[in-house]
Amino acid sequence: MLAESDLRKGPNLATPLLSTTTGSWRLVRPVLNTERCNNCLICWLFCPEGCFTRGERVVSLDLDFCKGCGICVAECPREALALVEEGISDARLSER
Amino acid sequence: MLAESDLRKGPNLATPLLSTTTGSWRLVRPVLNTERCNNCLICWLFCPEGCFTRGERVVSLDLDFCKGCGICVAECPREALALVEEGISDARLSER
Amino acid sequence: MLQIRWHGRGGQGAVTAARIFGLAAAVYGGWYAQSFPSFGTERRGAPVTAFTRLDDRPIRDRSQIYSPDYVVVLDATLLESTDIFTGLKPGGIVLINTGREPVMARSPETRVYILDATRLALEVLDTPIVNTAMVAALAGTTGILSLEAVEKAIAAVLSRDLATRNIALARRAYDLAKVLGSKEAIACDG
Amino acid sequence: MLQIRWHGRGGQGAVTAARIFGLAAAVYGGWYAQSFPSFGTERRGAPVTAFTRLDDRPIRDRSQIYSPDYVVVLDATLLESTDIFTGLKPGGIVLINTGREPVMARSPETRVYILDATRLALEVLDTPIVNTAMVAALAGTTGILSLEAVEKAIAAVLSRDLATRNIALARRAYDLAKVLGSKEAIACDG
Amino acid sequence: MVKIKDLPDAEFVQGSYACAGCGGILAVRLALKVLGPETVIVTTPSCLLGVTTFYPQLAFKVPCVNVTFPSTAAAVSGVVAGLRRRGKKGVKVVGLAGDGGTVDIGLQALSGAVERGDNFLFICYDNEAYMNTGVQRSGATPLGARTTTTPVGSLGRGEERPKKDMLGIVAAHNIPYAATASIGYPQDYLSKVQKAMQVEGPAYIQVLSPCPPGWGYRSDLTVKLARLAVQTGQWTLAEYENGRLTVKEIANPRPLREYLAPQMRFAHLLA
Amino acid sequence: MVKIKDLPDAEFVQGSYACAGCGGILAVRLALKVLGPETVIVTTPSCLLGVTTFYPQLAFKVPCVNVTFPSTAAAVSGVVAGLRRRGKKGVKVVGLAGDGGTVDIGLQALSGAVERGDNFLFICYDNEAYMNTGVQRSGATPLGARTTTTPVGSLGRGEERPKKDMLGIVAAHNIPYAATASIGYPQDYLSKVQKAMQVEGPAYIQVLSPCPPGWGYRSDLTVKLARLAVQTGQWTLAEYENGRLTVKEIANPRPLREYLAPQMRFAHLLA
Amino acid sequence: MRAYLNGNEAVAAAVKLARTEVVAAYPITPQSTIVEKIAEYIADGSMEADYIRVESEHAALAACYGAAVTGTRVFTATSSQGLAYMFEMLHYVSGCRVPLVMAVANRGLAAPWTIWADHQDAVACRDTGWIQLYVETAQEALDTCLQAYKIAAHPEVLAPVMVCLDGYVLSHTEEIVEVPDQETVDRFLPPYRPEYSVDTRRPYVFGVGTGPDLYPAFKYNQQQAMLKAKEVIKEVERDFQAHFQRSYGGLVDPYYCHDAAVVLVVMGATAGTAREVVDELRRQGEAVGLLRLRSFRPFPVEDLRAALSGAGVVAVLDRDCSFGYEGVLATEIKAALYDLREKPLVTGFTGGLGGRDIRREELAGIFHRCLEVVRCQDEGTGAVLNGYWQK
Amino acid sequence: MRAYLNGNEAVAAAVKLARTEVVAAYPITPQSTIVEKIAEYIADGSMEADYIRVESEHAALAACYGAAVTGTRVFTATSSQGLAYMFEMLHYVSGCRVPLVMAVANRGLAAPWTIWADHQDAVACRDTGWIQLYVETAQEALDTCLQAYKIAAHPEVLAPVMVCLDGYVLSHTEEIVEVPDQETVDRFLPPYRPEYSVDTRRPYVFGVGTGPDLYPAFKYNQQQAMLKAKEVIKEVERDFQAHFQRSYGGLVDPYYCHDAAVVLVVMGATAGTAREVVDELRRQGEAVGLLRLRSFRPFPVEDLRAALSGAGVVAVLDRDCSFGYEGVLATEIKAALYDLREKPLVTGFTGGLGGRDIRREELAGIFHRCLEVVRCQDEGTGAVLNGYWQK
Ligand SMILES: Cc1ncc(C[n+]2csc(CCOP(=O)(O)OP(=O)(O)O)c2C)c(N)n1
Ligand SMILES: Cc1ncc(C[n+]2csc(CCOP(=O)(O)OP(=O)(O)O)c2C)c(N)n1
Ligand code: SF4
Ligand code: SF4
Ligand code: SF4
Ligand code: SF4
Ligand code: SF4
Ligand code: SF4
Ligand SMILES: [Mg+2]
Ligand SMILES: [Mg+2]
Repeated sequence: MLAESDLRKGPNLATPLLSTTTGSWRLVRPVLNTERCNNCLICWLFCPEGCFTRGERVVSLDLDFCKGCGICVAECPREALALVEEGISDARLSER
Repeated sequence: MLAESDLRKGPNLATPLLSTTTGSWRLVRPVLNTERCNNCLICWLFCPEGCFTRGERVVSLDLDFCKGCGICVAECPREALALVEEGISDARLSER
Repeated sequence: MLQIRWHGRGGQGAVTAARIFGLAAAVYGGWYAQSFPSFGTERRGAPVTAFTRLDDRPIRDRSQIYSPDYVVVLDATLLESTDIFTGLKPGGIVLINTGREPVMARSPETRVYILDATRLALEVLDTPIVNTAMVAALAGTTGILSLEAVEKAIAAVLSRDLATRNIALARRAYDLAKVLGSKEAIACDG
Repeated sequence: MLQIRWHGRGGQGAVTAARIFGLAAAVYGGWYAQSFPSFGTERRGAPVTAFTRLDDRPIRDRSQIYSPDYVVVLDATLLESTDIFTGLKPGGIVLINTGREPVMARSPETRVYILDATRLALEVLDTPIVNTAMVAALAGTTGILSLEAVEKAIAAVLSRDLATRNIALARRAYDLAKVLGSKEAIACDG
Repeated sequence: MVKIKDLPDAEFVQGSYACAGCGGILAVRLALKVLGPETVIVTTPSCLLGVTTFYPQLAFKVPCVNVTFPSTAAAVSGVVAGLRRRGKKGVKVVGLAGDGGTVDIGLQALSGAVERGDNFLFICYDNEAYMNTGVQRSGATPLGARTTTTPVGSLGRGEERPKKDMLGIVAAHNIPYAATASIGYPQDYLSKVQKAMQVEGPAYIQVLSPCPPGWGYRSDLTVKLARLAVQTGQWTLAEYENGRLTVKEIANPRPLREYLAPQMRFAHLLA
Repeated sequence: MVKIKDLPDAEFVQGSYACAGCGGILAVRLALKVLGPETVIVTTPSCLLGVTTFYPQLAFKVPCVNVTFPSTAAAVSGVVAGLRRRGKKGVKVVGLAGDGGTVDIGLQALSGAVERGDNFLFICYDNEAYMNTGVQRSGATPLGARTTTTPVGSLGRGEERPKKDMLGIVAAHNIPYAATASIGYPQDYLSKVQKAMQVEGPAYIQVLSPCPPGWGYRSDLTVKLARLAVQTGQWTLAEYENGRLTVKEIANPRPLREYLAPQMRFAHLLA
Repeated sequence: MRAYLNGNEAVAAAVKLARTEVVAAYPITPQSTIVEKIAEYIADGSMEADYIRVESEHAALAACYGAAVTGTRVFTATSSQGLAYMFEMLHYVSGCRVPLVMAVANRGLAAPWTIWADHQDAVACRDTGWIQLYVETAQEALDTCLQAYKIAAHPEVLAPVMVCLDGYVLSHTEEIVEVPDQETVDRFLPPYRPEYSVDTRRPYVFGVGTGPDLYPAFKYNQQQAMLKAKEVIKEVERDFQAHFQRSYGGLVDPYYCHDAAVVLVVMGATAGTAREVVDELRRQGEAVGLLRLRSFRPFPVEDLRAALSGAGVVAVLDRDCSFGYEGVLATEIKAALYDLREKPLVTGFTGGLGGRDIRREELAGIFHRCLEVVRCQDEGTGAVLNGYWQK
Repeated sequence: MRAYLNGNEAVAAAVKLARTEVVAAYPITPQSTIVEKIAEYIADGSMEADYIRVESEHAALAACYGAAVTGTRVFTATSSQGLAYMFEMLHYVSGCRVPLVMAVANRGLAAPWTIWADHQDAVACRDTGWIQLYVETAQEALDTCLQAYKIAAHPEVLAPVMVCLDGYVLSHTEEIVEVPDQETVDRFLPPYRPEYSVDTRRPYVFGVGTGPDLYPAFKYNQQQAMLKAKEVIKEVERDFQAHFQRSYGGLVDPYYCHDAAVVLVVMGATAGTAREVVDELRRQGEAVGLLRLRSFRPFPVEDLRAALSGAGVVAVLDRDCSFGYEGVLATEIKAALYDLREKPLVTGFTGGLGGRDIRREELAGIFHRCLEVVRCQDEGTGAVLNGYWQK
């Protein structure tokens, strides 16, 4: 909740200010196979949520904001990424 | 003045409706020398107030709306038009 | 008055579920009804709620629903981030679409039912859209609406082609749920 | 309080005349003053009016001027289409720029003066702009402002070059008008 | 090609309160000779509205729908739709605005109407500033021109930006017909009005219409300056049709000075 | 040419409430990688404002000035002037709007700002409809697309008018730099952002940013469709610089169907 | 026909039934679904009309104006920012005496940005010369739109009408709506063909300019017509009642007011909730009542006086604020009661801003506070209520 | 320095003296000469500022807003249609708590078209969260603009201020104006540097969106700030008086009110004419007084109560009309006096619309009518006045 003093100066608020991560929106989740990854950075570039971090040899993945859109999976040229249903290990939903 | 019934329907009024002619604005006045006119219609075309009427042989001039702008005089290729000071016959002002 | 809260995610059809239920009740079920979305700016994937009110006299109350009699959850993954029990009336019913472990009710008075509507939907519709199934399931569990009313409402809201298949789904869900409703506590697996 | 109405045509500087007179009075003449245009949408050539109010105490009245003490006419052709005498106070003064026939006053109490300011202006400025001449002429005729005040006001309002020549014009008009003012009735020909 | 001789005697606007020598009213008078009595004017605040539709001086002889400054072309769309609904075929709907009402505050509405493909003609009479409010600059004011909001002083050098290319903008909308014209070239202008009127869908004409007080020149020079603008290359007579732009070439352009010198608004450039 | 490898690690927008797979937020995320932290965003109602600046979810890491829908570019001019007065050099001011906020209700303000020659970059993320309000048609909706205001029915055949050529319109303003881009071609897009940012004066980029719910497709196809649009000739990668327009040629265009088929908004065209 | 529609769908149904000929609108939440529905009707051939897809709300109203002066029946709809962006045109079309009908799905105004209901958007337009009718239900939204066409075009009124429905709470809430049949509507509402319209054989200038001599007279007539509209609204409701057997009280809609010690005044959907609260309190023996203001413009001074003169306390709930003064209804109701010899205490409450829910408990709280004041007054202590702001 | 300026020139002088940094405006009669003068100052190097030549008024205010959030002092000016076209932005900047100053050269609204003064344009914007100060003279216009900057930026106010001057009657009327020197102004008005502004090291979102939970609180604070402004306006005037030895009464400017049986309430330049009439009638022994409302927003309820409670009749002259109700001042003053135990009769007069001149005889006529009512009341007949409309 905002402090009284913030309210007084109107709807002008310091940013960023994130009350929630959006990871909970996810029904499916990308999983990275570091074996296959060749660090081409395509996923890093195309992830709308900025979930990937560049590494020395492979990218890594932080799912706090991942909404499970599947773009990274669709774009990865090496099939190093796959979608699995959130919470379980089978990938039923990702088959649709 | 408008009738009560006109006022009732708001500022939507039949047109044209001219309370005054604009001839009185004039300080100088064009005079036509029918001798020189060859009916080329340039004055008729260019007069912003539509003061000229086309005739068989020459144009004629109705000064009700003439504001004395001098365009007809300036454009007449035959010098068939001249400006004179309104009310008197000398053309002092037209010389400026 | 009966108040229902529908939980889903943006795009899953919770709002339509609330409407179909209301329509079934109001036009084909002999109730007065009112339904409305959660008035949010939610995008696809974000948790959303929707509401249906039923009564046997005209409904004039326009305030939000804080104490539902029934809660329907279209997507069990919501259980992690949302407190679906909030405000639930004592003795209220919770109906959850899940194929997994049953959920623990917050209070002993609450009856929680689960149903694997996703599986049903995949079977019947070939896509995991469960809203009509859950509408029918609520009707069946609680007995407040006939299957016929639900079917008519589906036919009125969805396009012809979609309606036919969703009615088939609704039927299956309704029948399963009727059995559920007659049970005491948690039952499962359609 | 003294109220002045200025008549001219759009583009002839009647509004500026009203202002210069007011400025001369207010800043250089020891009066309180107020000046304003006729608030119209008039275009060049159309008859316009402007007003100046003088008083020896602050002027608070904001209504229009209906009964001027003085009327100044910058262009005699206006006499045909405009009733310049409207509302003129009994005993009021009318000052007209014309080189032609004197004008008949409406009432015996009215004093009408004429002055060929156009000729003067053409002589001094080489263009028939008479507003500063008429300002000076009114000052001279009525004696309510000194020539010095008028000169300073002209200098303040016009650009340097224009001012010099207009001051010369004003001087001539003022001197002529002073003579006028001392006469009983209509006098003329600067 | 319009034949001057064939233009009707009738005047469809007369008795306006425009200044003596107003190029704008001349532009409208001429256009209406081609458009004829089966025309509806839709217009907006500008000198034109001020001088033609201020009771008790209503100077149009055709219906005239006045609307607010930002939305001329939107009202045009409404009139077009309404007349269609009423089954009134063959009535031309003509939006009429000054340059300010076209290239600045009215641009969006015009863009919308052109995009909708409504059947109308929009005439912008261009006097290169906001004249009705006292000669402030508009998007159509040419580089260097002095206006009351682009004054000349120790730092001010008149208008600092080039004139907005409205023909180009309208052409980018893929409009069926658009043209520039000048009241100095009436034959050309009126032929364009005629073409525009016959085209299916939207058409646009921007006609240079000098303004004696706004530009600071003697009123009898209006037509001369409208010609000189073209002859000195300060205004082009262009036409956009079937996706192609054609520009009338000026064989021997006259010296710019001839155009600038009579105008007070450019005096500082020549000083 | 921007090198992907050289882009910074830092994210300047993160945690938005955009839909999964939103092309718009990706367009903005990428642009900010090039623009960097010394950037001020000026934005307007649209999905973007809704998903990034709705308390308690404020997703930008750079200053963001929200303004009303019709006046994005006008506020840009104000920010530019204000920063100049405050002596803040080197801060880039970036107007950011959806297609509706650019080609319809925001067109006039943009035209004004470009005309003034202010130093700013305007990015239009183009998802070809009013998404924030529920997928109504905009001036940028392509011919034939179904939206909620261009429904398909016994008489309705989707959008009836071709897409407004905003690049052409902006180019007609004689803008120093303008370009179209697609999030499917990030190298091209980001190089254009960089160029635009370096240019003196106004610059404009319109970037195709597919929208899963608005277009009706599965969220993982966003980048694919952004590429297919170009490959099938439905979107061109063009650049307007020094008064010249260059368009990236597509050697072997792919069949249109590949682009249309995955999208519900075109389903009736293929039926 | 018994249907299950939300407020926006009900409005769209009315627009179709009224045989509206031209529609121009621009999307904005929560109004959009009205015109989406209309677009659908046109696309499926069930409604014959021109839909002008404008680029802004200012243009929407200008297009409607253009169509209206040609003599066609027109419609537009908007909310919040869109209504504000039309503001210049609002004054213009009313000044031109053009009988337009517009639905406003009420929503608060930015800043801060909100998409939820309050009445600030429409209330802030109360001087524009538009009739403003606020509805309580989807049914009333439909019925009022039909009435609006008839009121607006009444030759002694000639004023545009805004039909205001609370965003979401009405616009997006489904309920049972009786949709009248086309024949009855046709009997109730004849086609719109005005006395004069754009006609090359009888040319008019629409919207002339005029000077200080005549301007006041035009405005006087506009004001007289708006005052006359009070009668016409009632008359049209009687007529509506005769055709459709439904009515809403005309200008004001009192509920247990006659013997109430405390009367709550509200506009819009909140009235429904308040009715429940009144019933509850009446059951508890409290003399409370409700007055729903249906016509905000024209402002029903006489009806308010009649309905409120007997109360001890009038509690006014404003979903708006005239910043630097107070809630607008509170001000205006005080003024309306000013000349009464015996007047109730009037006290303002501000709530429901930016979509804040108004709960039964809160309304009951207002009644209780006011009842207490009445009791104190009876005991002669004369406590004064201070307006309460729902934060 | 004793100068001879019209109201618009006086405003321009103030804007320059205030060291305004960014100006954005669009031309409209009768406002234009304000910004033309400013353009001239900038062109001749006597004022250092950016002049943004916008393409509309909506854009003008948006540009001002953009500049203001960077922490610069800004100014705009408009009239009538221009103000109406800004309406959306008016709410926006006040909601964003941006301390802008705008001069409004008041003019009536179309339709019918007029370019002449009345108060409809600004009065119709009274809910927008702007402070509105109406001036009587060119001097007051200058002085009030200087005060406005200080009021607007007061940390407990943070609200934009409109300085309203009657079109033509003030804007185009020259009179004696004492122009203060720059040093004194600099002492009175320090540079504007707000607590936070656009800064890449401390990023802010200006104008966030927010839900039903918080929106009311933001609006509550805005309303509190507007109410607080009543004190601040008075405080700034005292401060101004100390620096410049001139003052205008703060919120209200009473003239012979204390013992008046009839008080006339007006805004703007009409007060000057009314003073003459009051003097005249006082000379004739009539107990009449004048109350000039200087601050229309915030509305000075307390000051009005204090000044008017003793009167028998309060005659309110409105140069505006809330169509379908009555003159706005009349309504609001009645509401302000509602809680008084002994209250005057309040009666509204509507006049001066679209530039109609308000003559001394007419004001005297109003006084006489009201005096008669007072006499009748004394005799116990209690005649009631009906509002009179100057046609
Ligand atoms: C919203 C709005 N802003 C400003 C005005 C004031 N205004 C009326 S006419 C005009 C200038 C018109 O200029 P232009 O369109 O070029 O026509 P011109 O007068 O030059 O012929 C302006 C600024 C207005 N009527 N409405
Ligand atoms: C004056 C005004 N009219 C309408 C709206 C409602 N509105 C908000 S966002 C939006 C659509 C934005 O479309 P676009 O600019 O294409 O962005 P998108 O949402 O598609 O990303 C609309 C119509 C508004 N905020 N202000
Ligand atoms: S796209 Fe695939 S291969 Fe490339 S970096 Fe990402 S995971 Fe690795
Ligand atoms: S699924 Fe989408 S959001 Fe998640 S990491 Fe991949 S691209 Fe990013
Ligand atoms: S321009 Fe001269 S020659 Fe030609 S018609 Fe006129 S008067 Fe005659
Ligand atoms: S002087 Fe001007 S107005 Fe008179 S006739 Fe000649 S062209 Fe026409
Ligand atoms: S100012 Fe110019 S455009 Fe306006 S009427 Fe006069 S000449 Fe015509
Ligand atoms: S609706 Fe489309 S544009 Fe809006 S957030 Fe979702 S994907 Fe992005
Ligand atoms: Mg112009
Ligand atoms: Mg979009």
